[in-house]
Amino acid sequence: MAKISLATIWLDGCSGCHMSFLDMDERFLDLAGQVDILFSPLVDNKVFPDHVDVTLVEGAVSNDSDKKNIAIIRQQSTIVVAFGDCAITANVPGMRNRYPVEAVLQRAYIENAAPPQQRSNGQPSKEGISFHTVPQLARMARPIHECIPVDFFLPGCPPPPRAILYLLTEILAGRTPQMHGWTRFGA
Amino acid sequence: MTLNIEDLQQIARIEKSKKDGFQHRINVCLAAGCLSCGSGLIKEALEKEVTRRGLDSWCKITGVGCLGLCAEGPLLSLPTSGSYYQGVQVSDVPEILDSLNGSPVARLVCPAETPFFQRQVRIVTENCGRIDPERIEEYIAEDGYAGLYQALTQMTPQEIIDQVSGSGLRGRGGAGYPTGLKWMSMAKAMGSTKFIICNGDEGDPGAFMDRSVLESDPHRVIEGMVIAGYATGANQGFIYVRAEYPLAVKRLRLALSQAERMGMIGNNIFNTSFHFNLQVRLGAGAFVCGEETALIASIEGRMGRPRPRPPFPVEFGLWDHPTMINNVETLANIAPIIRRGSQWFAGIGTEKSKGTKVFALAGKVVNTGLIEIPMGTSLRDIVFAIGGGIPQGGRFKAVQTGGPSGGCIPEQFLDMPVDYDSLAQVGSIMGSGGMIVMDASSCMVDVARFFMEFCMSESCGKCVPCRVGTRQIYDILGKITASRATMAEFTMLEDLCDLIKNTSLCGLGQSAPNPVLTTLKYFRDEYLAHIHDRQCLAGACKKAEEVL
Amino acid sequence: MLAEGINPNATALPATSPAQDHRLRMVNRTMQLYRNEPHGLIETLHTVQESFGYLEEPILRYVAAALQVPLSRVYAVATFYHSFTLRPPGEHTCVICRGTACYIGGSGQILDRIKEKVGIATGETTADGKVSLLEARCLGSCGLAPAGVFDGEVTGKLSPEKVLEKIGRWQHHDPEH
Amino acid sequence: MKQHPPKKVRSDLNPSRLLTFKIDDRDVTAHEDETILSVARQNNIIIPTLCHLDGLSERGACRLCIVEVRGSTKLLPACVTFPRQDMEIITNSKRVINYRKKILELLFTERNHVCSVCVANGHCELQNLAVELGVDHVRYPYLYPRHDVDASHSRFCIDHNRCVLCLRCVRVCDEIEGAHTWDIMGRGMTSKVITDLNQPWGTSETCTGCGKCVQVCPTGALTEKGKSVAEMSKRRQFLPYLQMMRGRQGGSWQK
Amino acid sequence: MAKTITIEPISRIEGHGMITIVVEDDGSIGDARFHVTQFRGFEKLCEGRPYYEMVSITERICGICPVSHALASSKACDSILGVHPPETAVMLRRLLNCGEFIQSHALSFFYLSSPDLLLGMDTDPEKRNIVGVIEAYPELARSGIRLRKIGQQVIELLSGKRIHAAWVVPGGVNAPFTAEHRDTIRQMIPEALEITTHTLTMFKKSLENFREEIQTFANFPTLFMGMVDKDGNLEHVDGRLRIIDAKGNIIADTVDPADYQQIIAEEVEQWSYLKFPYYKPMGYPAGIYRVGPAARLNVCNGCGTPLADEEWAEFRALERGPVMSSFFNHYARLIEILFCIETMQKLLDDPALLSPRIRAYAQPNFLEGIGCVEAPRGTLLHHYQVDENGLMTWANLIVATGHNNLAMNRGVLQVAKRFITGTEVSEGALNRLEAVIRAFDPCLSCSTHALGGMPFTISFRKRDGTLLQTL
Repeated sequence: MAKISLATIWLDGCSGCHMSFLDMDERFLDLAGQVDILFSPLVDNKVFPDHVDVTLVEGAVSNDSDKKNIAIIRQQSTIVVAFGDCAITANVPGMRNRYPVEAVLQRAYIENAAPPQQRSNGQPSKEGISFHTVPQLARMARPIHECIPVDFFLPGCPPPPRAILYLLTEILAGRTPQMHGWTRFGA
Repeated sequence: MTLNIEDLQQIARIEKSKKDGFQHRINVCLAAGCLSCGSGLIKEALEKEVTRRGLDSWCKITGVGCLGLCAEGPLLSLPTSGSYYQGVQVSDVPEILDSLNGSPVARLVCPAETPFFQRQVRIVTENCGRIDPERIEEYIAEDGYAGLYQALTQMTPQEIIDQVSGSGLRGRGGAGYPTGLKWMSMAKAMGSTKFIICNGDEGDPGAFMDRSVLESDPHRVIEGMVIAGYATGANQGFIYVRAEYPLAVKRLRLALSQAERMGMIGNNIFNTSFHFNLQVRLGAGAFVCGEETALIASIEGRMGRPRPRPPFPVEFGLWDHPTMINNVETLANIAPIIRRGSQWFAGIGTEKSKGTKVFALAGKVVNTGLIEIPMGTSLRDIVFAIGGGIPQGGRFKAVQTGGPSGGCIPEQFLDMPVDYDSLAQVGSIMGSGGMIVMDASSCMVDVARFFMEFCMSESCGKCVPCRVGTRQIYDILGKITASRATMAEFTMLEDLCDLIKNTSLCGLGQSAPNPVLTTLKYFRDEYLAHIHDRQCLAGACKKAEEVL
Repeated sequence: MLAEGINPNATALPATSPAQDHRLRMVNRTMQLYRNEPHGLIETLHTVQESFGYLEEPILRYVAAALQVPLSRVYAVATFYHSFTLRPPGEHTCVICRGTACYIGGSGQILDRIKEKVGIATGETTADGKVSLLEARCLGSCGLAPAGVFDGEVTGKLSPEKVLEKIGRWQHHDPEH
Repeated sequence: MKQHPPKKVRSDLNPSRLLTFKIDDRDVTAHEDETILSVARQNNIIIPTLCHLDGLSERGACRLCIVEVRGSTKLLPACVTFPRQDMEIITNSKRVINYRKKILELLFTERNHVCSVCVANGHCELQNLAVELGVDHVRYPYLYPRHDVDASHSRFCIDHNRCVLCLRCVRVCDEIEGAHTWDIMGRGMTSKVITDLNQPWGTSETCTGCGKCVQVCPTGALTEKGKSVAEMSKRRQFLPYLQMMRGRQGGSWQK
Repeated sequence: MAKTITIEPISRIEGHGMITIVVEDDGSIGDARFHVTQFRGFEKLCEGRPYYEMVSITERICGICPVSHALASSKACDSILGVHPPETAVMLRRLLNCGEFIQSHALSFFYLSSPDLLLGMDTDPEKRNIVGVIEAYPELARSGIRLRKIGQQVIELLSGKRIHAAWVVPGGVNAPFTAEHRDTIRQMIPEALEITTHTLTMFKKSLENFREEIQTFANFPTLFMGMVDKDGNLEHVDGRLRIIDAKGNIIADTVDPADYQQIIAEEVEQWSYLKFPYYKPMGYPAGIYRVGPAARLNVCNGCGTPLADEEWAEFRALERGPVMSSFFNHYARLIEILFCIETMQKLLDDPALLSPRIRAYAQPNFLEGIGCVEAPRGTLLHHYQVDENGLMTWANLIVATGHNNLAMNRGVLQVAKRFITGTEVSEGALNRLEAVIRAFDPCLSCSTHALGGMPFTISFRKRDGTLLQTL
């Protein structure tokens, strides 16, 4: 069995899928021998590698930086796996799509912040808030396959470890995983 | 009161001699099109002026139904001289009266020798623009109710059905189901209570044939219905009309009360044992009610949602009783067929599509209005000869037939004869007869989007493919017209069309993708230009800003 | 038998003035024409709308009880058909035809311009209650495309400018403005 | 209007005809008044359904039970189609399965079905259908409409975000309970189930609070209040029983 | 001309973040900021949802500490209902929380931080990860994985699912505990104890090697906040808040979490999606405080369990007053694991744990509810308002990482000043910048209810904000 290179990334998600990945427990030790984890929140690389065999993408696409990154991921990965419900359906992050972005920001940063008179910097005014340096929020959080073609879908919130293991094992063995029955939306 | 044939002939005689008593007659078009240009005021002005001049017994002003050439309204016709006036203003009235004995007012004359008038063959619209639709006597004077008399007194139901079958008449509502067959199965349906429904829910945008017929000659439809009732054993009828046609409703109601008074409907019609009741029911703005089962639901006072067929309405229809539904234009053909025989009717049209068809010609064409032509007339004749071609030297691009369930037919098929089967072959349908001409300035993707918007908001919402699928298609078309779509979405568009077509519950849903499918078939390059080159070939669409 | 709560006699109607009595009489007449049977519902709603201008909730309750149709069914029918409206219309109504011929003739642009300049979309009424904007599926006046209906009067061959001018006159006719 | 011909009373005097035909190449026998769906189920042939529920009238609206008939391109809904002698029905062709998947995907896009935080998670027919049909993602864009939750009733709650418009609630309320509190307003994508005059459920004068609508709802749209995520499972055994005891003919809700 | 350095993504943290450093013309460090780059809008998206869905919705804020969110949320819901959950439910929730602390602290220590601690801050970044540890210290890596697994298994045995279970509900929990599962957990305890004590010993020995880091990893005086029980001992689930100053004086005690707004307010900076809570009486930014493992050990009077108490005493002996360096969070984590194992043992011995009375039922009786727990990373507050039908009208969530936001920023500045000169940033300096963040173990997914994860870039910026260079 040839070693494959693996990247995992999370966009707008809760990291639960990554945790489920770790929930492979000791099986992770075996896997670590068969895959090179080139890029992941678990390792230190800052730049997405030029080429990766498999990339697991957790989370929805919800800001301009996600949009940029997901395109790079697609370009530089042979197989892209939508990893978990957020990547597949936008799931809970998508619940904000019912409201305009402005209202969502307003709630968190104006209504729920200290009243201006208590502020030292007096910055965000009642009229609105505009973030800089940080990525700008998209109008909606979207599933990744609405932005790029995706090869495999691994639903679940989070997907069960055995399903993740099965997917990776099949790919390692050069087979096409048949995900039917391994997991489901909201699992 | 019950009439016999002598009474009928008597009424006709009196009416004719009355008409002949006038030196001059001026018919003012009072159909909705001309009315909205002020023809009502012109009629009033003419009447006043005639009275003022003391010419009441010399010149008769009559309000009549549609004269056809709606674009040039208000229209007048002078049957005594055979000339037409177009674009008449109130200020023209004295001049018109002055010229009655001399040569016509040149600047108002509408050339009647044009193909627009010459090429038409009028059966359904034979009385349109010739009689006052608000007077039953005028209808009777034009052989009205003679067909009914003949049917009730001289024919058995089977003979009538044979005549209808023999005429080759097919349903004018769109699908073209042979009317004789429908009548036959209705006649055979078990049940002591049966209903006939006249479908006047003409919902296609751009179609107004039924409206014109109902406004211009309502008795013709009533007569057809009573005959149908007799032939199939039904004693109760409903005429379902759009509430958006207040004038048609008004005239129909008036006609009903007149017919009732004269005994054409009610008990013992023409002294036979046959009795038939008729009611008008109003639609309330739902395209889907054109679908038979939805229409039935609507008459029952419910939401017009179709139900799966079978069982068909001829078995389980209104209140579970056998029910037959015919289109306005179909029923308007019945009386002439009975009067003049099936052979006469079968002699008109093509082998499989008999008779004539009324079309509402509109869009980018010089002569917009109502036309009736024999089946088999070519599209080119319709658009260029009868329609007068594209205005301002524009270039013909396509003609849309059949409304939201139909399709767009490109230039290459201009020489195709218009009949049920040829239209179906190119992916469109006859539909109820709307015909919209489009020139080079129309973007076909945008046109498809327009129809999809229609289908989406008219979807009753019962079945999933139609309810959600039309919305998804509409969104994709929106993205294409905004030059924001990808090829993946384009593929999805085709896929969705296929889905809706094959899995929707009713005929409306199944045909909803047609405008997209035909434009995809014949104007694919326009779609691709929006996607690949991010431009609209017709220059009609605006690019949208990328939204995050 | 219907529940006590929606018995026609028990259903309270708003205090009626003679004028309203007249309007109710029209409704009753229609219902009687259909022998107070459920299938008269659509016709009755037409009459309600003609008499009252829109479908008021108390009248809907009244009609439901009289025709023995469930309340939810009455509401369902009233919202299924586009002809019915549950909101009082503005002082003036402007209906723009969206039939195919009118669309090809540019009725879409007219609607866009109204939205842009007057700030109302289809089905909405201006904040001052002066003008309601509606769309028609097809007025059947395709020969006059694009066509519209202004306070019941059909007008053909419209342009955005003509329509805006008309609406402007309605809006500013009020001396207060 | 009946959804289908009324069931005939079977007796020696009025025997219903027995038909033989094929489903998925298996020979089956049925009475002429049994739907393809019920015959298939008797023979353990699985056809997915959503708007169908034993004990309620048929609606033929969700289109998930479409089947093919050999020799015809037309697809027929098994729940309202009656067999004919020698008919050959195919319930599992690739074509049919593909269409079913797409229809299901459209349903998912229509409203906000967030399975992971749904009280019916794990007990939801929509979710199960996705598993059954192998739908692991939805190809069409989600529409994310804004819908409300009506929690005004003291015991129940309706979340329109999760409604699939199967109208089981409308039917059970009319046909079994006899209250007709529910109906469906609007049309197309704007359709919505309502109580009485589209008023908060808790203010409905006609609702008896029997909760049958909640039990028949296939998703987490209608729920018992206070049930936490994944706790809302439904009980429906009572339905055919009640239908029998109350002796009502299916389909009356349409009246 | 001042320049700015950006580090993005910050790796081996739970979420998305970015560091920017402003370098002045003379090469000195002008400013350093830690940006949280993702935002999910939970406070808005839950609007209109029934209160009883909140437990599961807020669990989705974080896949690492969903249990903490579930507990805080269910407690907020308890007070909306106006009920006290039955004693068994309280115990079961506490047991569940122990499982979470074990798995989460194990994750932080072994998976995310051990590469720095074992392989050194300056090793090859290609190797400096859990896989590198597996290769270099297979036994330790395995025991780390085992320990996390034990924590996760406790959660699974109680709630049926390791991540995002729906077992905790308003009013209690929804399924009783079984003797069988209890015994399974009992069997795991010795191994967990073994791993923890062994690791603690090893860690303490290695402290020598990290003198410089200890000096600079957010080693400055601040306030500390944490939850304590009625005796002032360490408490994670049901207690009151205590705040001490940098000298160790208690400045606020037995604060009912429901009154949190009297002591905490939140400030917004438009360069980060994570808000900046501060101690209200002292104002912003003077009211800087820290939460988390070390803070908890700083504020409490002890742990209340024998082994943990011993370790606690040793820990507190590191300094005269409160332990200042955030580096010691690693240390505190191990002590808390010990505390949780001991607490578990105590709970498992209580026969009341198996009672079927586990849930209190009620309709919403109050329109507002506040729930507070100590999450592995620090104090977690859920504040809900509902309408009379129980639908959410408003929510505010303050997560652990939020409390630490001011301190993390100051920590980044401290490290930058010590390890960076000019725009020439060594790999090791870069890593230390991240490591200081890592010491807080910021749960950026939590913060991205307000934050989330394209991990870290460092960017060099001019004073006016223009980007010069990104690493």
